[in-house]
Amino acid sequence: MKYFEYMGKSLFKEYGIPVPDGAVAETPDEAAEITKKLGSAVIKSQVLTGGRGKAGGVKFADSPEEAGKAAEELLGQEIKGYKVERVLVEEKLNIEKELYLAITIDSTKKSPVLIASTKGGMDIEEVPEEYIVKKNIDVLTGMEPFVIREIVSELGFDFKAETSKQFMKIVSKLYQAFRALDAELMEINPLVIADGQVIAADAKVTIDDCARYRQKDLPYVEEKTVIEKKAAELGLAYVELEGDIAVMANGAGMSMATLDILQYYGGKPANFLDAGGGAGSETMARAIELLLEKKPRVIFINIFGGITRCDDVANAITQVLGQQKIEIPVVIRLVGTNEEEGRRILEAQSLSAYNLMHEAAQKAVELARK
Amino acid sequence: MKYFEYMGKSLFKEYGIPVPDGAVAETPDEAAEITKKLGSAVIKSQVLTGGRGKAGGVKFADSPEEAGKAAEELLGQEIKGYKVERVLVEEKLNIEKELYLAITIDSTKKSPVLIASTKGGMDIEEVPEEYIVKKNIDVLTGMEPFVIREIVSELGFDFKAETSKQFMKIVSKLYQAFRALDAELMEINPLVIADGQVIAADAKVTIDDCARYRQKDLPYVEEKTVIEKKAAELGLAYVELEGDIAVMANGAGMSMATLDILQYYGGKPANFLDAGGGAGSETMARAIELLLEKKPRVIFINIFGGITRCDDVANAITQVLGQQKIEIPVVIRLVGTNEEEGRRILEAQSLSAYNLMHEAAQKAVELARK
Amino acid sequence: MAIYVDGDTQVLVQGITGKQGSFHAGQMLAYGTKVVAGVSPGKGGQKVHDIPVYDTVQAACAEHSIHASIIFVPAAFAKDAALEAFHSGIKLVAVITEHIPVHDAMEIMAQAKIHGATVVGPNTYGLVSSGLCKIGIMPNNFFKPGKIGVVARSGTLSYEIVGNLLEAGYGTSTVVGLGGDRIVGLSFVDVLQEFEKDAETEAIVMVGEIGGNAEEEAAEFIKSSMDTPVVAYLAGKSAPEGKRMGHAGAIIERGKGTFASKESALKNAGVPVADLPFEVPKLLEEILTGRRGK
Amino acid sequence: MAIYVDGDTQVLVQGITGKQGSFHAGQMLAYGTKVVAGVSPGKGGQKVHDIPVYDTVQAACAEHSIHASIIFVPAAFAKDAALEAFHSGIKLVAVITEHIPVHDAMEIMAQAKIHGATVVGPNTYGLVSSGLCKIGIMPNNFFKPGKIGVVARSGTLSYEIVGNLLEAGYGTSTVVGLGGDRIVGLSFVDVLQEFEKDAETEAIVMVGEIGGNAEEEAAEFIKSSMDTPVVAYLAGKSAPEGKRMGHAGAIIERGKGTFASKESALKNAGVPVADLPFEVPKLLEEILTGRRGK
Repeated sequence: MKYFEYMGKSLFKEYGIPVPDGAVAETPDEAAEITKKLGSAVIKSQVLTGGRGKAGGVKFADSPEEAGKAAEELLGQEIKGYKVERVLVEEKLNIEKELYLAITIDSTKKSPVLIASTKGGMDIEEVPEEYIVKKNIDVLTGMEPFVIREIVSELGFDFKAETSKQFMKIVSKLYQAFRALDAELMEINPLVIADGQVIAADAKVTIDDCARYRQKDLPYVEEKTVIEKKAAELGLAYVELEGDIAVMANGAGMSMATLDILQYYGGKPANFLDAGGGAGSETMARAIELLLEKKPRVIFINIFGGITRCDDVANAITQVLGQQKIEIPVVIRLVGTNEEEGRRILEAQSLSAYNLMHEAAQKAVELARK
Repeated sequence: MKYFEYMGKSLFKEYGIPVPDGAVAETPDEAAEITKKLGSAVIKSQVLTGGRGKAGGVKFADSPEEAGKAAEELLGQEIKGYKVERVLVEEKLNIEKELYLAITIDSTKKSPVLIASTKGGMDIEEVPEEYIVKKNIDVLTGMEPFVIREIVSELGFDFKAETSKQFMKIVSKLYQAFRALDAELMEINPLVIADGQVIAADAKVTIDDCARYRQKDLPYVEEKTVIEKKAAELGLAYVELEGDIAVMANGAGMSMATLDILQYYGGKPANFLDAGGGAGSETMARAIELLLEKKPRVIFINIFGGITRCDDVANAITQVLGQQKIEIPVVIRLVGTNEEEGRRILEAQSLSAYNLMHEAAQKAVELARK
Repeated sequence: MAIYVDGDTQVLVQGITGKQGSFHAGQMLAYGTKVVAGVSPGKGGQKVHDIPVYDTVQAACAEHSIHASIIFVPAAFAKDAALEAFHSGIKLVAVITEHIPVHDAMEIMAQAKIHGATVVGPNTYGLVSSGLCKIGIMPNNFFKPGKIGVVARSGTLSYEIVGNLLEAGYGTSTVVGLGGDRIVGLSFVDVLQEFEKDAETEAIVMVGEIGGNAEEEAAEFIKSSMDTPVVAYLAGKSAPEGKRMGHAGAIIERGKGTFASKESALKNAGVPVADLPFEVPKLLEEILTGRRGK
Repeated sequence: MAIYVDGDTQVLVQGITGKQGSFHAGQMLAYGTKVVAGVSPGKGGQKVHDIPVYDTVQAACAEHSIHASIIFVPAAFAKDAALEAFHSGIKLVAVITEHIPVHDAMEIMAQAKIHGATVVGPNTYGLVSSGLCKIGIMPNNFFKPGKIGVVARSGTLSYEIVGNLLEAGYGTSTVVGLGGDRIVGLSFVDVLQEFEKDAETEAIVMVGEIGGNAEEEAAEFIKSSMDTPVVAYLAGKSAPEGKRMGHAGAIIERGKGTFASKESALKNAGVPVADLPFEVPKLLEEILTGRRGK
């Protein structure tokens, strides 16, 4: 789950990482009001995407009036498809230097990795390798002081500088927050030096969805469409797409392959829906109902039972078909765990299932063209 | 540093380990007052030694009057040489079962070790081996839930019993406290089951003196004599003994060997004083002054310089002798780091030093006999 | 022959009294796996499919010689179950559980390294040395002995491929599911390395998907260090950029881990890449015929 | 020959710009130790006795091949310094620092095990392979090459013994200070094991003291597994029971770790125990003569 900048900064503040003075505003009046205290201000659109500066999403104001005007221009605008519903109004910083600091997950090394650079403010991928310090952190021992010293040394900072000491504290606290909050990413770009103070001028925070059960104090940010949200409530992964063939498969890889094969035969999938992970027949019945909400031309159910049982799938299908009249064709492919029983359940309702995925996919594409 | 039971219990309470209702009293009136709320009470002498029950240090009272009387009897008494200055007044528990639970340091395995037994209430060494569960804890990962389950399983507890669940929580919290507070020992004997509740009926807590710098919130308990305290303030280890030869040596082993050799030759050491660890000449001068406070017949200084430098020792001796007139003989043995310089400093004040420890010791014993 | 597990492997099921655990313990037994014990705290003394259940792994290990464990416990308790297995000296642990917090997964892997244990998963269907030992949740009937090794990130997609192979007359030596999460115990390279050492694996099918760079690393390893031929299938060609497709690992970000980059890396390493799952046997046939012709 | 360190051992000094660090770096150099680098955060680029100083161990290791480190940093930072050394791959770390919290010491030892490092100390004078390499704070002039191995818990007491040996014409092969704390890296058994393998160590002097059970364990090991003769001295015979004598390890509790139990265990293992330090050479002479006579 991605957080808006203002939320990330509020978490930073909680963990003792300095952030600029400021507050979030939902109206131009609020923005003007906040600016009264700040004097002059930066007005930053709050959207869950990067590159907002280049897209005109950040404005400057030297008075409350200007701030109100800037907020008015920004609020309601779309930036890369995301609507601006809030702006963050912050003090202008007298920036001397821009650094980059982030902690994220390194899949290859299977550990947290800290990335830091003296060339902040730009996309970290555009910074030449020699300016980037990458440090894998031992997840069992954490951000030990010596690791921070190694980072400072590798960055070429002066150990005795007051700003180095502040930087070291920020690294320690950022890691603390990263671990305590089950973060997938905590990025500060730029981390600025302004008037001798090291301050997080931006905040990108992503929290692990799987850890939500133990992070109950964290705010929830809605990134999903209505249907995606309903799917999430069922514990299923759903992504809306543009086509007309509604798809339910099990397993992320299998679901992707299902889309691939439909597209290969010229079909257009309406969604990605992974019903994997041993969802019971009740959940799957709800999932099939979800598929209907987008009014597709065909429903394609492609199940290779493993932890998912074919009898559960068959029961789900017959349950939905028994409850509501469905006008569109349902193409079923069903093999794997408890396959025979699944087929028996379908046959009892005069339904049949394919054996081969590509034959079923071809049939679904064909029906969608009619 | 050892804690009184009431202090240990207050720490337990802080960490969520259930303890009996009650409070500490320094007068019979206070004890009576506390008992008013409790109805009937146990009055327990607060001393830094075990076996207080057998020594008559625990009494029962069924009314405030009885409690006052019991407290009056206990307060001021001596138990194994320790004066009772406070009593802990607690609710009487309806004890169904007594368990033993402790966490301490295992020097051989270099890790914390949990010791538990279903035979609580007595000296753990008297409990047959088969009733004792010993579990070394990985200090890096801590008291993981599975370790607690292993303990419960080894103790033969019923997993589903409500008291087992309470016990598991107590184990977890005790370890948490043990680690967070830099404890050397946290012992609950007995840990009782009373009216279906698992409660710490006693508390023995010892905190690592070396960690005091980072445990500033913990109370300080005075176990030392006046001189021992002064030595501790100088960062030196001092133990009062009964003899008449005041001893300063460096290194604990060397200091012990010095006492051994004095005793071997028929002498009686007045103290143990380890001036090791690179104490400077100023500190050592203070240490020598301490030795004089007990009015010994001889002072024996036995230094083998390593991290301790002989010149520092010589300077300390000449400084003290220069400041005050000392009536008793000072026998010096001085070898090791910067030995030549040390001897030169002594010689400048017409002092001399032995080379061999046993010769010096013999001399000291001889002088003490005069 | 096979890799990781064989007919002598004795298996523990952690979470054996749960719905999934008991069902799949039965399925594993039916497959012929030597499931010798199960663990479920508080259920010690019970039996599931005649398998004795213990309260702790330690207690199970005291009674049985256990070589591998399979974990079915819920996500919130999976880390603890894995550590429990490591601490009792079990050297192969398959974690079926999905939705394990990524920080827990990192801790599991760090501990596995300290204890010298191999972790399959999490969020995996497990692994099976066909005809010998199945430690996982895959349907029994598709895994027949043969000479093709299979390694995949995704579960059902492997079944699909394995089903296609079987249809074409190819049995499998060992089939390993790496798991769909961002942090998993085994990489393609780890498993390819084992297959390369296995004399009876004649060819390998690698089933990748978009996201991460494990396929690119595998391509490099194949190019530099492998003699056994490899055929690949990659899922996610049609996935729109930036959309998350269920797996944390399957996020397309910053142009890395795209279908194109994986496909070109593999082709560059001499690995034929199938367009559709059912084409895999054909590519395999071609590469094996080519080999035999040499 | 010698154990743990020899003339090729290249040494790092952590905390080299402090009072003790710089003094003993000089003393070690004077002894002939190859002190190749020092570390002191914020002092990188300076020199101490012409030894280059770095900000981090990592930076020092990038420039030098370092085999061992000696730590002089204050107690509150000693754990971090030790972990830093381990993480940079240094396999022998002598921790001179005293008063390290016992919980920190436990963490140091747990990490050392993971990294395969040997820790001498904490609260030790270090170790010296006489004439070859001194990593410690012992006075230089007492450690002359010879064939007697010495292992001790206490520092100055070892010097005393080594001085007596020298007086009697015995040089030392390696002298190891285990350290006076409750948790230390090496036990008597660990060091005896090394001495037993060392062809040039003809006899061993073991200097124990009351508290703990390390001497008892050593006695058992000597009895079961050693051929090299051992002579012992034990301090603390006169210590009153229950009084703490400076070392956390030297608490007499519950009748364990007493002088009597240690003495009888050692004698039972055929180890002569000296009453006074200066008697050690005589016992050594006797045991060696006996051997040679065989």
